[in-house]
Amino acid sequence: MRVIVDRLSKTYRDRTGRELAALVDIALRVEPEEFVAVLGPSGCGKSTLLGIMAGLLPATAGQVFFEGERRDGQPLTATVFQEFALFPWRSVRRNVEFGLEELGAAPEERKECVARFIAMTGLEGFEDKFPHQLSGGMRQRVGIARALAVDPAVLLMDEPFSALDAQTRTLMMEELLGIWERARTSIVYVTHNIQEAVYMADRVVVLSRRPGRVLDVVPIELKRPRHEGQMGEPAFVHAQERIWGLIKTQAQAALREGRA
Amino acid sequence: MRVIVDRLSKTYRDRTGRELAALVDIALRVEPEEFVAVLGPSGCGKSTLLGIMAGLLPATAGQVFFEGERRDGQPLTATVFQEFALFPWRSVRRNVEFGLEELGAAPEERKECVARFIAMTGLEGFEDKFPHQLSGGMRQRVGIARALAVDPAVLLMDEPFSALDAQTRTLMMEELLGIWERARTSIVYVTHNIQEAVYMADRVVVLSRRPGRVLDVVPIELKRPRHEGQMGEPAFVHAQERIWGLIKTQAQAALREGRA
Amino acid sequence: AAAVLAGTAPAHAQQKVKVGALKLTSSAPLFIGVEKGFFKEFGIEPELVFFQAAAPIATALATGQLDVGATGVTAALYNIVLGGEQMWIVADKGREWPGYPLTGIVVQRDLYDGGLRGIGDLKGKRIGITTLGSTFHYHLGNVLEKVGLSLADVRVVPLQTMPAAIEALKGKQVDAILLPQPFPGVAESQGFGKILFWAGDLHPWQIATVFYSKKFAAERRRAVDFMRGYVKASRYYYDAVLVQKDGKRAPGADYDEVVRITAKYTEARPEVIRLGFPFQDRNGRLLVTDIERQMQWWTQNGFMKRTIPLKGIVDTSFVEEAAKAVPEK
Amino acid sequence: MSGSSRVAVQDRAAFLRRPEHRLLRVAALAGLVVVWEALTRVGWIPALFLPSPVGVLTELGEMAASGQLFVHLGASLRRLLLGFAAGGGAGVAVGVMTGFFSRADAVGQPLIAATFPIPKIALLPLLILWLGIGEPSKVAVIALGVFFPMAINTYAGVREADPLLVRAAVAFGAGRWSVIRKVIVPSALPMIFAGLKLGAGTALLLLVAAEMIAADSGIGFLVLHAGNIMDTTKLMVGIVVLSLLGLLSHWALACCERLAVPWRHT
Amino acid sequence: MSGSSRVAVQDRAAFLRRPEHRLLRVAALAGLVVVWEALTRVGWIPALFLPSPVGVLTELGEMAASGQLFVHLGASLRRLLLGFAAGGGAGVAVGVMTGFFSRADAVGQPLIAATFPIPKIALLPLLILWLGIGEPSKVAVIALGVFFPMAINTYAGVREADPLLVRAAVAFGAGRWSVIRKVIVPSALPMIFAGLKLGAGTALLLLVAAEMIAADSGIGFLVLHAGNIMDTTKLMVGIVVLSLLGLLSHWALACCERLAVPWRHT
Ligand SMILES: Nc1ncnc2c1ncn2[C@@H]1O[C@H](COP(=O)(O)OP(=O)(O)OP(=O)(O)O)[C@@H](O)[C@H]1O
Ligand SMILES: Nc1ncnc2c1ncn2[C@@H]1O[C@H](COP(=O)(O)OP(=O)(O)OP(=O)(O)O)[C@@H](O)[C@H]1O
Ligand SMILES: [Mg+2]
Ligand SMILES: [Mg+2]
Repeated sequence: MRVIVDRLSKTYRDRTGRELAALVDIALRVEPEEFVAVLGPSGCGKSTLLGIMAGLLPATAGQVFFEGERRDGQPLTATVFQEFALFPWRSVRRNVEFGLEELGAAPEERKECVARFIAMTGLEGFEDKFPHQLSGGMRQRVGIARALAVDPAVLLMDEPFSALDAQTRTLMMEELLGIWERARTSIVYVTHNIQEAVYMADRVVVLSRRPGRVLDVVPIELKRPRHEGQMGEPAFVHAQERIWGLIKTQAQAALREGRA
Repeated sequence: MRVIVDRLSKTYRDRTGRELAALVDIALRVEPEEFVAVLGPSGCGKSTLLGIMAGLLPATAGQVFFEGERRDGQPLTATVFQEFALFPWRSVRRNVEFGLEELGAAPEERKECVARFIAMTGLEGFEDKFPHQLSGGMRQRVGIARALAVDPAVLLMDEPFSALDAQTRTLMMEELLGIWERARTSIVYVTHNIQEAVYMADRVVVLSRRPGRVLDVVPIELKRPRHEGQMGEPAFVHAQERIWGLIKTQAQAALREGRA
Repeated sequence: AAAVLAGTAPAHAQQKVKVGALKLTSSAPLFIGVEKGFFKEFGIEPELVFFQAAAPIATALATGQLDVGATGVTAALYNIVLGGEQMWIVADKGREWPGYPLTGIVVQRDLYDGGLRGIGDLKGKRIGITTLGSTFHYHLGNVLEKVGLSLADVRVVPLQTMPAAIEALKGKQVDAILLPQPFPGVAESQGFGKILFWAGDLHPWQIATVFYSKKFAAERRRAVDFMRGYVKASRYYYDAVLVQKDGKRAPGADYDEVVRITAKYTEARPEVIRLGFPFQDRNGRLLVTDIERQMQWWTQNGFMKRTIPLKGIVDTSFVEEAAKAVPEK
Repeated sequence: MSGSSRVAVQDRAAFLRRPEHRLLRVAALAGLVVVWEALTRVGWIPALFLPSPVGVLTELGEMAASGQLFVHLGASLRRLLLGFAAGGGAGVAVGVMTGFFSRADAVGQPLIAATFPIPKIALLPLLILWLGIGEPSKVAVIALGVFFPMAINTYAGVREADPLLVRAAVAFGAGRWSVIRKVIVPSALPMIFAGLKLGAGTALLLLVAAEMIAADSGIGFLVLHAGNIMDTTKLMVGIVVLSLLGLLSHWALACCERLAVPWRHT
Repeated sequence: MSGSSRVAVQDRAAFLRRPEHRLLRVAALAGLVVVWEALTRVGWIPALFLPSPVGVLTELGEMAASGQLFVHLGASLRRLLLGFAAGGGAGVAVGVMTGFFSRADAVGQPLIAATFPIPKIALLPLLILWLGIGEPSKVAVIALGVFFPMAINTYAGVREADPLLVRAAVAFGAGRWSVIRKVIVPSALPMIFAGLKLGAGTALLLLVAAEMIAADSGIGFLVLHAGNIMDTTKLMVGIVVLSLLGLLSHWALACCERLAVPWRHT
């Protein structure tokens, strides 16, 4: 499905009535089956953008549309959260099942579907464990399985691997690409890691410091399936440098002001 | 001060009596004013090792010694935690003051010292904010200021920047090196990021998968002060590749077994 | 004759009469009436409903949850009627009476030994009772008035429960207490208290009565039938435990049975029960004038806003009719 | 709803937002009074059992005018404050000790569970024996009542304290008392405040029991005495005053909480 | 301690560890009985007011042998369970509603604060009026007592639920009822259990008040009646049984909690 973000703005208002502009006039498109990374410094409004796309936050101005074919009962979006956001009182199986329950799927259907995504995310043997019994990497697999299980038109991922250690992250990124090749949904992937964004995405949307505006959209001209070897290719290095150029001054200024 | 870790082993025992070996026979030394990185896959016992050094966990076998000159009232260690572990009910100033209070420092002395480290870590203007009002980067500065303020013989850092975004992390690493040049304590720095370890440390101790053993100790032959440019130097790349070689098979095996 | 009478009331025979009472010795006539089947003889099937305090009995009666109540008359009862909830005082259920130890005035042993012997000596003393507005409060006031004092001349200390009151006496927190048996006996046998007088010797009065709810009183036949059983039980009770000869108690033939029945219902030890069977009229007749005096006293002392005309609260016609109808053995 | 189409994203989390509804807050209480008045008007409940608000207000006015009300109020407030302070303090102390020290836990928890259900009224004789019939025994009844909710809630709060923060404190040299004072107690504050709210209610509730002991003034005495002589209007005045005190203490505690736990309310 | 030296690291967090002390748990209760026996032996408290444990145990044995005890126990347990279920259920429901819906909060919180301090004994006339003198009014007294701690604690628990998890649930299509059932209630469970423990104690405490209304069996009745006829040994038996019920319910709730909140106890 195609996602159209149409001149979206978001201003937070706190209890005392003070206003804080988080996003200003964001316009972007995600084509069907496209992998778009959203990159920007801390606090620029990435999570806010994803929240609005997921219908978890009201926009102040503008709108988000979804366009295209949709199957019966298929949800528009499903989200993978940075902090995993698994339900501690549910086993792995029941966490993965959650979205299906809410969609009202029949028990057998749920069971079958859960089994498929547990297998796809390499969680076999952990079905009856609780989240606190799993390592970070395993937890985020549960988060991904939960999101994929509802078969969303668009998968929203908010820094899904940033709480993982470097080795696990590298391996999980590869796996996610593998899963995506099979599942073929559109993905909006929020990150602040440039390498990660370039390695995974078809296009990288670079946001400015708060209030977030679109600085640039960088297309990544690398063949798929991607592999570690491509990180040395000029297209890769070029994209990376171009993005770092856009970001660097922003990040330094932010740090100086104590925001990062 | 010199730290001597002497054939240290740690076995956890849970409520049901099951045993779990976390560390086996760890031996290592940290020379005065040395910056040692401890690197290993998730769950290999890095935090356990640091906890024993900090006196927060009892060892099952072996011991940790501190050797050398120590000033009156100087604590052996201070720790910077991955999750910051700031006290939410204390302002920045009072968080930094915490260790000094426990050492029984006089109020004026405390005030002066707090002011110095707040300045050193770039926290001026945020003294009266509470942790929840700060961004991740600012929070970890408070964590570092709190640890430095007690002037420990050895500074223990447990993945201090892994919860920060990539840009902030890079900048904070540079700053930490700057602070360390000035403060000149020994540092034990736990990380799972190879680049980070090589960039910062004098030596990198590589641990195996659980149960953690010392796989190798890699000396980093790079001049100080370090800068980003050195990342291209053969010594840097060589060290990085050597460590990745030690780690890679371990990480993959771990992931296959669902531990990471 | 009893059988005939019972046969005349088959219409009501099935319906139970709910009687609210306390599980105390003073309810002995009711226990006897039930246990010996005196009510049944008149086609009444009473169902005893036990309460732990007098107030809920009056409430339950006023709301029609009970047909009959049998407990002490307190300011609360009068105020309920004053508040517009009609009920009728119909018969005697216990009196403070000379020669029948029930409520005792107990003073601290030390004070007694120090010469406190008369009611007049209580002036300025702290006197423990259960609650203000209780029968004890009324009683104390009247006893004091006998010697020209008033409640204002002593300090009345409300202690709520009887164990608390006796504890206060023992701990010398109060100088005297006014409590019913077995408490005075216990105080004296433990040595910290001395029974100065039995209050009934100084001021006889109608301490407890039987009341009818408005609804039950309107069912004239059943109300009278109930009263017949009650009169019969009262006589039995009187003859068994209340008869005196030359100022001495003269236990009747059924004394032990009454003790046994009372013990069964109150679950108290027989020794304790023997200490105090309250006096009650042999035919259950009320001291009507005393009711009026009580209301006047409560009104004077600020516990009632005004008195109730006697005909608005007392109806002796039931007991009179019953007393005539029940033949003597 | 299969097929091609254009759908705008809906805000699905609207039901989570919590506006303040200040007006409703007042309306609720006003509503209570209206329902009460209606109940008495309709005549379902005889005036004896539930006097009308108007009657109660009149009586309240009279009692205030004669100064009688303030005598009662003053006497009760003293007892409440002392009892609340003593019971609350002891409850927090015991809750912290049993929550923190496993030995204290082993000793304290069974004792608390065993003594909590002992009816306070059954203890009155013992209290009179030990503390007399003056103020101490009255204060003790209230303190006893406040003690249990405070101890139980504080215990739960202590057991929930973040172990990471405790370890951090120890890493910086904090001993057990420092840990308790600087980590455990602040962590447990939200639960302690829930306990305080419960305790305030319980204290008011127990005022009646406390003033069973030889009191001749106080709101509890008023309620008790009016109940004893079935003067239901006065009884209602007492209950209304207790309710108002309940509201007041709830509000005061909510304010205190906002001040004492600033890190959770922004 | 300046100068060069070799120092071994000490484990500074030893005081944080919590061994189980099973023995101590039993010893504490045994100690209580010993102190009690000693108190009666020394004679500070006359046997009349505090009978010796031996005497109480003998009486308890006799009452058990005659079956009388079980009649009382059975009657009370029925009331307790019904009242606890009704009050607890209502308390959780109201706590969840007021914690979740801001409108319900605005209406409910002031009403709860205002009605909590109303002494249950003052409500007896109304309860008799509405519910009669049978079981319903007794159960209602207990339910009322359990309701408040449950409502207040549940409210606090709901307000503490992690907003992230709530958002996650909504992101997966959960509506308000799903959120409440699947996120809010499980999150509030620890607080709900603290409330249940309080509620269990309160229920036992109120048994005495409940059985003031036309009861002729039950532990509360036993306590009241024994006090009236000055049978202090029986009174003590009643209190001991209440205590044991308190211990039992506490232990049962702790077990339930371990089962119901498995994710926090490993
Ligand atoms: N509920 C809120 N009320 C007020 N301000 C908010 C709220 N949520 C977020 N903000 C502010 O809006 C800005 C954008 O927040 P957001 O979380 O979207 O940033 P982000 O790009 O996801 O940052 P990060 O990389 O740290 O996750 C920040 O400055 C933040 O402080
Ligand atoms: N209290 C405990 N009881 C039992 N096992 C524990 C305990 N703490 C840690 N472990 C186990 O010991 C092993 C080492 O844990 P540790 O936290 O030291 O690893 P780590 O290297 O710091 O991992 P990470 O990179 O994820 O922080 C892990 O397998 C962990 O599950
Ligand atoms: Mg974010
Ligand atoms: Mg770790």
